[in-house]
This record gives sequence, C-alpha cells and structure tokens, in this order.
Amino acid sequence: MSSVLGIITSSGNQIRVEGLQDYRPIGAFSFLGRYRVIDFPVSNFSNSGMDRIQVYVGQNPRSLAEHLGNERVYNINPKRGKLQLLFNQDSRVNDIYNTDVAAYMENIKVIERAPQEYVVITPGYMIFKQNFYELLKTHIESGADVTLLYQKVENAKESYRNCSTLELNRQKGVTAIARNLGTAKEKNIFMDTVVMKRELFIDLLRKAVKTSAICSLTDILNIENPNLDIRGVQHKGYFAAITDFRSYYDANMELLNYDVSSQLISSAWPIYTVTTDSCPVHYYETASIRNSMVANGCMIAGTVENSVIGRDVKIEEGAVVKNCVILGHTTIKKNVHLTCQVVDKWAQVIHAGDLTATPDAPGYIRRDDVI
Amino acid sequence: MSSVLGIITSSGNQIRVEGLQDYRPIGAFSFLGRYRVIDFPVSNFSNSGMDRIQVYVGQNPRSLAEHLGNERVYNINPKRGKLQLLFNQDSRVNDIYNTDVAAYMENIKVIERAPQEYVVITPGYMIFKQNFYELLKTHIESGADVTLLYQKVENAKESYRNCSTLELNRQKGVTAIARNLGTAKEKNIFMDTVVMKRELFIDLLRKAVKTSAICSLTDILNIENPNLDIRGVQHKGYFAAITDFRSYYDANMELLNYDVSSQLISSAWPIYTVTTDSCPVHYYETASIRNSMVANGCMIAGTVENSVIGRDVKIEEGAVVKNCVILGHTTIKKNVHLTCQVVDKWAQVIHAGDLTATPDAPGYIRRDDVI
Amino acid sequence: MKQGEMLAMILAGGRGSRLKDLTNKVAKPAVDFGGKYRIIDFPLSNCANSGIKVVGVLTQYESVLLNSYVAGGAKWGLDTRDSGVFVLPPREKADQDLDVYRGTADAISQNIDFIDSYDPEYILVLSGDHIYKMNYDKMLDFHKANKADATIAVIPVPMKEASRFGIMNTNTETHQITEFEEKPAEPKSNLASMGIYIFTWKLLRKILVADMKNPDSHHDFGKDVIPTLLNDGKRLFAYEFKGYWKDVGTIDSLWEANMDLIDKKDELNLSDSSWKIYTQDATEMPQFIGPEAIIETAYITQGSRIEGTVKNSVIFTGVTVSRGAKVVDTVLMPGSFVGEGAEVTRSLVKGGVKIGKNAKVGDAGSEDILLVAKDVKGED
Amino acid sequence: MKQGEMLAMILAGGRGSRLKDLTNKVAKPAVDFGGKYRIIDFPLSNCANSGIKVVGVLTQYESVLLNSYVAGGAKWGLDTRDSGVFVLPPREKADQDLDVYRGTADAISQNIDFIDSYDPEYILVLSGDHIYKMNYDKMLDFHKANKADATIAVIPVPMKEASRFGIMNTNTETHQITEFEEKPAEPKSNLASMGIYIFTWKLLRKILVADMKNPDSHHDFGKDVIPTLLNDGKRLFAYEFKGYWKDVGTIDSLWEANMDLIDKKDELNLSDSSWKIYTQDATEMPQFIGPEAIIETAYITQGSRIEGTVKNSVIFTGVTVSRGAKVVDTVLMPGSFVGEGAEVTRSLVKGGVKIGKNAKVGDAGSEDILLVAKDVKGED
Repeated sequence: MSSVLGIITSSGNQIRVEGLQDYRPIGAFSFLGRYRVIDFPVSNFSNSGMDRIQVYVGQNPRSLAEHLGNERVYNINPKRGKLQLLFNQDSRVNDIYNTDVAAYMENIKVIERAPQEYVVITPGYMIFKQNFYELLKTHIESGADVTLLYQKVENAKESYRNCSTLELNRQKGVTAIARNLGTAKEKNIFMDTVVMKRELFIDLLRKAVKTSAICSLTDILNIENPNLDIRGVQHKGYFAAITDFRSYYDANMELLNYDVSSQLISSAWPIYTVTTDSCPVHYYETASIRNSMVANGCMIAGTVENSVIGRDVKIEEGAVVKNCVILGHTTIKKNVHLTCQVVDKWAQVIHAGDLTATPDAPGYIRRDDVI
Repeated sequence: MSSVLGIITSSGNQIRVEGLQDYRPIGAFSFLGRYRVIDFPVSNFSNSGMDRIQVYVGQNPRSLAEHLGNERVYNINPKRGKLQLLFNQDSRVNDIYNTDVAAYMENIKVIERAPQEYVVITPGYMIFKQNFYELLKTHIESGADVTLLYQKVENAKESYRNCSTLELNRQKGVTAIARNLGTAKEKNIFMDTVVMKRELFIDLLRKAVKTSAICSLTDILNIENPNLDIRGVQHKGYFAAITDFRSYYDANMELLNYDVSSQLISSAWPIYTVTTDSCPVHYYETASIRNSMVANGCMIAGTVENSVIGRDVKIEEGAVVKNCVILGHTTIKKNVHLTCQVVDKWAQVIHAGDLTATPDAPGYIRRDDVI
Repeated sequence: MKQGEMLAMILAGGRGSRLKDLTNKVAKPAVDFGGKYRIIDFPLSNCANSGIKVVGVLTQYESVLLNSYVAGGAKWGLDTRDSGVFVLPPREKADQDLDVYRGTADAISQNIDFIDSYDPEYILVLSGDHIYKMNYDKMLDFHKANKADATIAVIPVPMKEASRFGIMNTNTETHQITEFEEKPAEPKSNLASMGIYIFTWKLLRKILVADMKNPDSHHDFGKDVIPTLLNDGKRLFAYEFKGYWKDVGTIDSLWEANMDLIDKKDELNLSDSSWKIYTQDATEMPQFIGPEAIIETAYITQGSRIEGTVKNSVIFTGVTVSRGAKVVDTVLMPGSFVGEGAEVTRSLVKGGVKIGKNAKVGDAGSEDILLVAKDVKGED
Repeated sequence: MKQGEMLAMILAGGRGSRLKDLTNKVAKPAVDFGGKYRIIDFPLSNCANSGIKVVGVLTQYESVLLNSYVAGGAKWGLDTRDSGVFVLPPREKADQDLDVYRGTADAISQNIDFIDSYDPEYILVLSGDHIYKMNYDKMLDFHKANKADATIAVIPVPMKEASRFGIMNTNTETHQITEFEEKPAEPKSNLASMGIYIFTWKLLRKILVADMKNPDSHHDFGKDVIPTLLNDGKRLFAYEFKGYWKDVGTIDSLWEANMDLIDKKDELNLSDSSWKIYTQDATEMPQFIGPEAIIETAYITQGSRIEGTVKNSVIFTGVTVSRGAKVVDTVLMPGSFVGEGAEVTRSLVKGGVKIGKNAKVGDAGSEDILLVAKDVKGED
C-alpha cells in the first residue's frame, strides 16, 4: 500500500472540547485507560498496510510529538514508512482562519513531493475501526472521484452536534454536505474520512484557497460537488466523535460493554500504543471492583464500579469510584467518593469528600489539581 | 549520570541567522555535509553518559522533531533515557518576550517533576566538543554554585558579535557577564553552557520572571552574581557559534582542515546523526575533486574544490564548485560555476552560469529554488 | 560506569527440567512470570538499568522462542547504536566442529572472540533464571574499590539451609573470600553465591584459555574457575546483596515467587518507577472486570477478562475467568482459560491450557502445587 | 501482500571457503560489499522493501558476527511490533541432541516449529549470498496467479554457461517447470535457478516432514525437494527475473561485482531511493578528499580519507589512502590503510589490512585478482 498517503487531520476550526483541550490536542487525549485517541486512526492505517502517514498537529504539540515518535510502536517499518508530524502554526492568531486547508497549505511542498497516487484523510478525533485498504478498493472499483465515509445514526438530535451530515441519493451519490443542526434523529454523519487521488486533493486545496481564506475541505467538497462524482460509503459498528466533553465521557462509558470494546479492539485488529512498562494491577484485600476497564500499574484497595481507570492510578482503601473516567497517575485517597467524574492526569483527590455528578453532565477535575 | 538533566536551549531572542532560519531553527541546520547543528550538543550529552535531555524548540519544529525522534540514534537507551522536545510557543507574538526563561517557564512543571539533582544547559547553536561529565565533576569539586564554560578567543572584534563575554578574576570567579560589543580582540566568549543544581535553576527562573518579562538566564545570572559563587571553566579546541550567516559558512570552511575536524569528530567522541541510507559517492571519469568533505549519496562528474557537499547532491560534468557549502538534495547542472556560495536544500542550479561571491560575503541560494 | 566498560554474559542454556512440562518446548529463562514478564526480563532489565550496553545470551536448549525473544534487545532499550542483546548459541568454526557448551565456563570460553570484539575492561556473568532487582553498577564500584580480581554476589540464607548452596567464607571485615564450599555439610557461613560474578576480563580470559585445554576440568565457574582463582591467591570479594532474590527452579518455587507479588510486604516491588522491569509489550485491551466479578488480593495484567471470582491469585496476559468460576491461590499463565463454574485451587496452570466448564482442579490442602499442563475436560 | 502472509527464511550457513581468508572468521553472508554494505544486506533489504515482516536467518558456521549483525533487524526497519529478524542456529531439543543442519532443506525442517508459530500461508526461501534487488511481493503475485505449489526465480544465462547452473526447463508460454537439471552437460534451456523459492507452506511442510525421515535424502532443495515436487506432479513455475544478479562466491566474482558499481551502466543502481539497500550506519565523518588527491571513476564511502590517487576502485568505510599512494582497479575493504607512496593494483584488500610505505601490491596484467589478506610491510 505504498500508493497511499494517509493523512490524519487535526480538529479544524469548529471542534472544541472544554477543559481537556487546554492541555493537549484531542488526538493526545487519554482514552479507555491506556490509549490516546490518535492511536485509533494510526492503527487503522497500519492495519490496512498503509505506512506513509502525516499527522497534522495544532497547538500544544508536545504530548502528540512524544507519543507518535516511534513508527515501530505502530508496526510500521521506519525504513519504508513514515509517521510524520506536520505543524500548523502560522494562522493561530485568529481561530477562524485555522482551517484544515490552511494546515495543508502550510505543508503543501511535502504533500506535493509525496510519490503516492491516493490520499486517505481521516480525523484525529473520531474513534472507529475501518480497513482503509478495503475502502480504497471500493473507491477505485466505483470509479468515483471522491469517497466519503459515513455512519447512519439514530441520535443525531442530541449527539454529533459539531459534525457534518451527508445527504445521499439512491446510488449513494452525495447530494449535499451540511452541518448537523440537530433537526432530526436519523442522519448520515460524515466521518470526515475522504478518499481521492492526491492530484485532485491538491487541486481542491488550491480551489479552496481561491474561494475564501476560511474555506475548509468539507466546504470545497460541497462547492465542487456539482463537478465531481462524490459518493458515500456506509460504516457500521462502533463510532464515536470526540467533539465535546460529554462525547468524550460517553465514548469511554460505552466501551465498558465487552462486546462493543472487543469488536473495536481485537487481536485481528490491534490498537497500538506506547507502553509505559507499568506492572500488572495489584488488587488488595479490601478492593471491590466490577464492570470496569483497568490499565496496568494501578493499585486498587477501594471500590470501583462502571469506571475506566488509567495507568498507574492509586485508589485507596475506603475510596469509592463510580461511573468515572480516571486518567493516568492520579490518586484517589481514602474515603473520597466520586460519581460521574472525569479526573485528569496527575490529579490528587484527597479531601474532596463526596463529588457527585450525573451522566448527563459529568464533572471534571483538572490535570495536576490537588483537591 | 542519571543525576543530570541535560538542557539544550533554543536561540533565545538575540540570535538571528538571515536566510537559512526562514526554514528551520538553527539546530536543524545541515552542517558539514551529513550533520545537523543539534547533533553536536546531543552527542556531547550522550558521550558524557547523560541520557535525560530536554531540547527547547521554537518556530518551525518539524525538521527538529523529525530529526530527534529516536533516542537510539544518539546511543541513548530509550527505556532509561529520554530525548524530549519542549515547545515554546505562547510568546511568539513579540520577539522580545521570547526569552529562554519564557520557554523554561512554559514547561516548568516538567522541569520541577524531573528527579535529577543537576542541570547542564548548553546551546543548540554552538559547535564544540565537551565532556559534560568532566565539567560536572569540576563543578562539584570546586564547590561553586554555578559554572560557566567559556573560550578565550583572539577574534572577538570581528566575530562572536551576538555572544556574551565573561570577565573573570584570578580565581576564575566571574565578575561580569557582558554582551560582546566587538571592542577588543581578546575576549572570553561565554559558550552559553551552564552547570548548577536543578533547585538553583528553578530558583533563578522564578527570580528572572519577577525581575522582568524580558530577563534571560544570562541576565539573571549577572544580576544574582553578587549573591552566588559563579565560576568560569575554560574550553579549548574547536569552537563555533552559529549566530549569523557568515559564522555558519566559516564554521563549515574551518572544518575542511582534517586535523581540526578529526579533533571534533572521532571514534572516541562520535557525533551521532540520523542516517538516510544513501549509497557511497560515485565519482565519474570526468570528476575532479580536492580538499573537500563529501557526504554519501552524491554523484560527482564535475569539479569540486574546498567545499562541503551534503547528501545526495548531483554535480554534473563541467560544473565547477569552489569554496561552497552545498546542502543535501541539490543539483548543480552542467557548466554552472559557483564560488563562495551556500546552496540550500533541494535547490537546482541550472542556468545560473557563473555565481561568484567572496569568503567575506558568501552568496546564498534558497531552499527549493530553481535558478 | 564508563560507556562499554563492562559487558554482561547471561548463561541461559539450561534445560530447567525440574520445571517439568513448562520447559518441554521452552528454555527456562523464557518461562513466564509475574503476570506479564518472562524470567530473563529480570537480568536483562537489571543490565539496562545499570547502564550496561552489550549483553550476550548463551543459549543452547530449545532456544527458538528465547532467541527470538531477546534478539535485538529493543524490549529493554538495549537496541541503541552501540548496544545490543546478542544470542550466542554453540557454533561451527574454521578449526572446530559444532558441539554443545561443556559447562558454564566453556560457554564463555567459546565466545572469547565475541567478548574481545567489544574490548571490555570487566565482564559480568549472570545466570538467566533468577528473580531479583540489582544494580550491577554498584557491584562494579565495589569491585573497583577493592581492586578485586573477581567479585561474587552473595545473599545471606538461613544457616540451616546453607548446606543447599554454594557458600562463601569471607573475612567479615574486608569481605575478601577465603574459601568457597559447594553445598557444605557443615557450613561455616550463610553467604550463598547468587551466581553473579564480575571478573576483570584480562585475568578471566587467561584462566579460561587454560581451562579449555584442561582435560580434568568440568569447565564450570563454581567447580573450576573460582577454586583456581582462590588457589592462585587472587583477590576475590563477596558483594552482599540485600533485597528480594529467588531461584525459580521448581514448580513450587515458581508458584511461590508469583505469590510473593501479592504479599503485603511485596519486597520485589515491580511498581517502582526508578527500576522498572521491561518486557514484551502486549497489544491487548486493558483488563476487563465483568459486572459479576469478585476480586480479592490479586495481581492481574492487561488483556485478561475476569467475569468470575479471583482470590489470592496471579493472572497473566490474555487469561479468561468465566462467570461463576472460582480461582483461588493459583497462577494462571498467558492465555489460559477457566470455564464457567470451574474451580481452580492451589495450581499453576500452563499458558494456553483450558479448564472446562464446572471442572474442579487442585486441592486447597495439598502440600505441593499442582501443575496443570494439559486441558482439563469439563461438562459438555 | 497481507500482513504476515509470507515469511522469509535465509540460508546463511555456508562456509564460503572459495572466498579464502575473507571467511576464516566470518560467515560468507557477512562479507563486506560495495563500500558500506554486507552481502546479507541485499536479501534483507529486499525483504523489508517487499513488505515482508518476519525473516529467519539460518546460521551455523562462524556465526557470531553474522548473528550480532542481523539480530533484531533494526538496520532494515524489521524491528517493529510484529516484525523481526531471527537468528536460527542448530539447537538442542527435548527429544534431540545438538547437531549441524544436514542440508538446505534440513535447515528449514529443523525450524518448522518457528515457522508454524507465525502461521504463514507462504514461505520464501532465499540464499544469503547473492547481490541483487528484487521485489518478492511481485513474485508472490505470480505464484498466486498461477495457483502454484512452488515458484522458483530464474535468470537467463548465456547458453554456453548454462551447464554450470541448475537449469529449469519450462513451457515457454505458461512458465510451468517441466524438468529440473542440475548442471546439465547439454542444457535444454538457459534459465538458471537463482536459489529463490516461494512455497505454499502447508505443502512444503508435508514434504519436509517426509524428507527428514528419508535416509536416502541429502535434505537439499535442489537435489531432493524440487525433484520430489516434480515427481508428485505438483505445479512448479519459473519466475523470470530481469536485472542485475550476481553470485559473489569467489574472490574474482566479488571483485567484479564491486567493480560493476562504477561501470557506466550501473545496472544495480544503489542510488535508487525507491528501493534502498539498508545497512549498518557508520558514525564516521563524511569522506575527506585531501588537497592533493586525484580521483577518477571511483565508489567511495563515508569515513574514508583520500590523500593520494584513486582510479577505478571501490573504497570502503574508514579506509585511508595516504599522500602519493596510487590505488588502481582495486577494492579496499573497511579500515584498510595504504601508506605513503604505496601502489595497489588489481587487488582486493581485506578489511583492516595495512599496506606499508612505498610497497607495491598487485599486477595490472594478472588474470586473477590478488587477495591481500595480511599486512604488507613497507619502508621503515
């Protein structure tokens, strides 16, 4: 699959996750205990045999740069393949100009110099399993100019509020790409995943720039739709778009269903990530735990229910953690009771007593906080 | 040497290299055919047995991030050691605020969390060989609070114009740190290399911030000098400060003396860099070459004299290259005559005819240019 | 230590036959331990953490898995430019046919050319089948401070057990070794050799060259090399180790060492981030603890799925404990499967073994630990 | 190919005795080539570039350097999570003593367990001592398209030389192999076997298991396995390779292959960035060409220092050619040294060898290439 350039987009200008994103881009978020969100698109590429991957990075690149530093981790031969970080930095002053197109144009020389015939673009802020090799085959066999991946959902009214939707004709031709305004329950959510020839991609970028300084790739696809054969391909299975704090929390919770998580992650479709060489989890005599996912390195002496626990977390005797997402290196001290909380990295919850929120509006304890 | 945190500073606010720095930070400059400037400080750390290294990166981090992505290249055990890129990005708007102290403060949590007792700070824009382990030993044995490395030079009038100088008493105590204003030939040029305890370093950073938003580490050392035992240690041997275009050119040219270059780079003190797996150099029947340093991957059919030739350069039959620094992936076509030029990466010199400059004011052909 | 000053050689050729079926297709150093590790991860991680760059691993018996496992050394960060883990099986030479290593010392002798190519000042000889954390760099400092010719790591054992070990009699003040006794009937000291030696390479090289030609030698460090050095009046010192150290040569001791990890004392302390034990990274999901699971005092690693009850047990990568199953005082090795309603007690279950539905395995009152090396049939 | 669909096994156990002193401490596949490479870099880089993930290297003779060189596979990027280069020497097993590989096929048979652990659909068998660039993935496509049981890469040789090779007689339209003749006196075809085979693993496995037990077998691919497959009426196809291919089994052919690199045709073309040959990365400086040097038609690599004259020669890593020295029609292997005023002609100088001041070595008119394997004394 040396004929494909894989591209992982940063969030573009319309996606904001309150709280968490102060510290790192969405792709660098911890997810399901041991992963980062970016591990999913990178592993999708690697498992599809595509080993030339560009990752567009916006603000606070440190954690992403460290995490993605080694191709070998993702099972990519570093002599043949490349996991390349491209920084988008010049147009930060005004967010509205900070489009995906601007990021591509900043690195257009690199895109132009690439020898690959096709590009597969996929976002760094969505979680799903997709064999891009199969998608490319479908694209080539269909003869379409552009192929867009979408998922049919039933909850577009409450969820996917920052995503785009596809309108399709009976031949799966895309008739329009629109913002999801929550007007209907059933929608085809565009998974921001695009297949086309690299030449067409460059051509569209130049057209977008000519059109407007704030034109995104989705915008130009919509504008150029009359001149192109753009088709939708339906994705089935687990799909999460991390577009706000709530969707981040929900995506973790949904995967506490083993049937769902083992469909997303399996030995046939592994999700690669950087190891921290943590030891196994030590459960003490006083521990009580059920329906939870626990990453290595934890010491658990308290009670844990329906929660995702990250690496090297300490939950002391008498602490109670329910319906929580606990990120790595945190400590939950004696007699602290947490319900429906997201506790960010390195936080120490010592004197908090009882912190209770609801699944509709989960609480958030900030990175490095001591409370 | 797990007791030392190695820090490689980015250029701070006073150093500007015209032309070349449009494309990458000084540390990412190609140097002597196959190296990047940053390879020298990183190799100095690695050869000294220090494997926890922070590299501060300012604008255009891509080339540095790619180049430094793999600890193994620098002979550092990635399980024990770490070559960590830290990005300085928030204070870019106004250059005057873009001090080294600002960069450290942006990442102060990481510095505070480090378990090492000492810091050794060295710049990413100077080239010299120094065993930091020996320097640390000297520092500890002397009982000084801070140790500064300097070189006694005879050409401070013309050169080192952006560097600082040290004034020393007979006991090697530093009496003042001043800007080199070119007022005298003989000066002790401060090599921006500092050894002290990490705690003192953090303390000085906080004092610098309180003093002024534009206070650099050198400034605060100067201000705090009365309260501290600051000593100078003299360095001998090759030393180049890449502070402007001319010093970049000169540093390359000086190393065309084998005795000088083999003192800087040897099997006992190797300089590590990323390989590109280029094949050996192919000299054709029509080639003529002398007094030059040539990196692998070149095809040479023309005439080369007193020049440094980067990787994968093509010099065609009839081309003449004299006193030049040719960076990687460039092509010098038939009958082009270049004298005293720096040709940046990926450039193609095709129709230029005769481009002649002088060693005092070498010419520059930009990256990707086709002329 | 200076870069490349000391090279390590790990003796990993033994069959480990007392581990029975665990080693019938796998060399002993490659046996699984502690949820996610293999035994040889311990000496190799110790080397990496001690700043050693080059490690030779002397293999011979059923070495395919072991060779692939250690090759390259990336798992321990020993794959930098000048570092590496090198598998050294017996080999055919220009002047010598292929033959097995005749003893621990012969294994080193046969690879003098390998060692010479790195020109080390000191050589560290380790056995590949002990569980412990140790800073060999500190031992080297001790070796240098004593101007020793050889330094042997020792550990105090209960006096009544001393006759089971190789015992070093030392000058208690200087730590110089005066006598070495292999399994003495009446031990004079309780300092047992841990099978960890530092030699000044030049001297050892000379001794080995002579030993190779000696027809009466067993070519063994304990039986031949150390006595020769003592006879020659060389300076041998005992480096006393304090901390957790365990020979896991039998099913019982392997089970015990695993159980030590959930002991409250947890002397080995694998969670110490300043001295991590590195191992192969699994790509599995985090462990999943099901809605009806009961877990009490356990050591459980990534990729396992617990739907039943686990008490006082160590659970390795990719293990499944099904609904209603009960696992007590047991070690479940990688990929083993406990079916619904099955009960496993006081056992060590080999990797990949399947315990069928409602099957009962092991006995809480048994003296020895039961090794379950074959699938156990259950209902339907 | 799909991930892990085909596993490669490189036969690297030969002594290469026709390379004389070059192989007295080094296995043939580890011999230096082309300035900065070793012979085995070619099959290993071909594997990496063809998308193969796992490579077994079957070693036996003087394998220490070769084992350390290939171990881990990092040099070829074959050290990712699921990839690796694994050294496979003969080994002692639970039911079998240590013994040498009895033939090329036996080397594979002895490692059936290794291959099985990766469960490949196809297996690629290569020899470790040829210089060429080849996309094995394309050969696999050919194998699949023909629904072949085995595919053998062949190269056309001049008809008059065909009797020196193993010759495949084929149906010229379908490329199916009808007959295999080892060094036929009267060859019917000029398609020589390159010693590169793709087998469908299931079938080969069956054949090998039978072959191991056959007391009359030489356990060799050419003599036993291929004839058996043909006799059994299996579908064998010849995959015709076009491009540079050279067996470097003798001093003359090794010298020639090096010289081919400075030939104007440069068929091998090592500068093609789409099919790089990867090798150990040297840390030396770029090559330094001194103020009085004269260079004309040469292939010179990093870390060398040329102060004299080099004509029509290949210069390896770390070589010094001193002032006034003349090197013509010669291959100077790593770290060799030519003293002031010395003249070296039509020679192949072994790595590390020193030619003294004003010494004269080699003869422009000689038929054979002179192997210089020992230091040559010069003046003072």
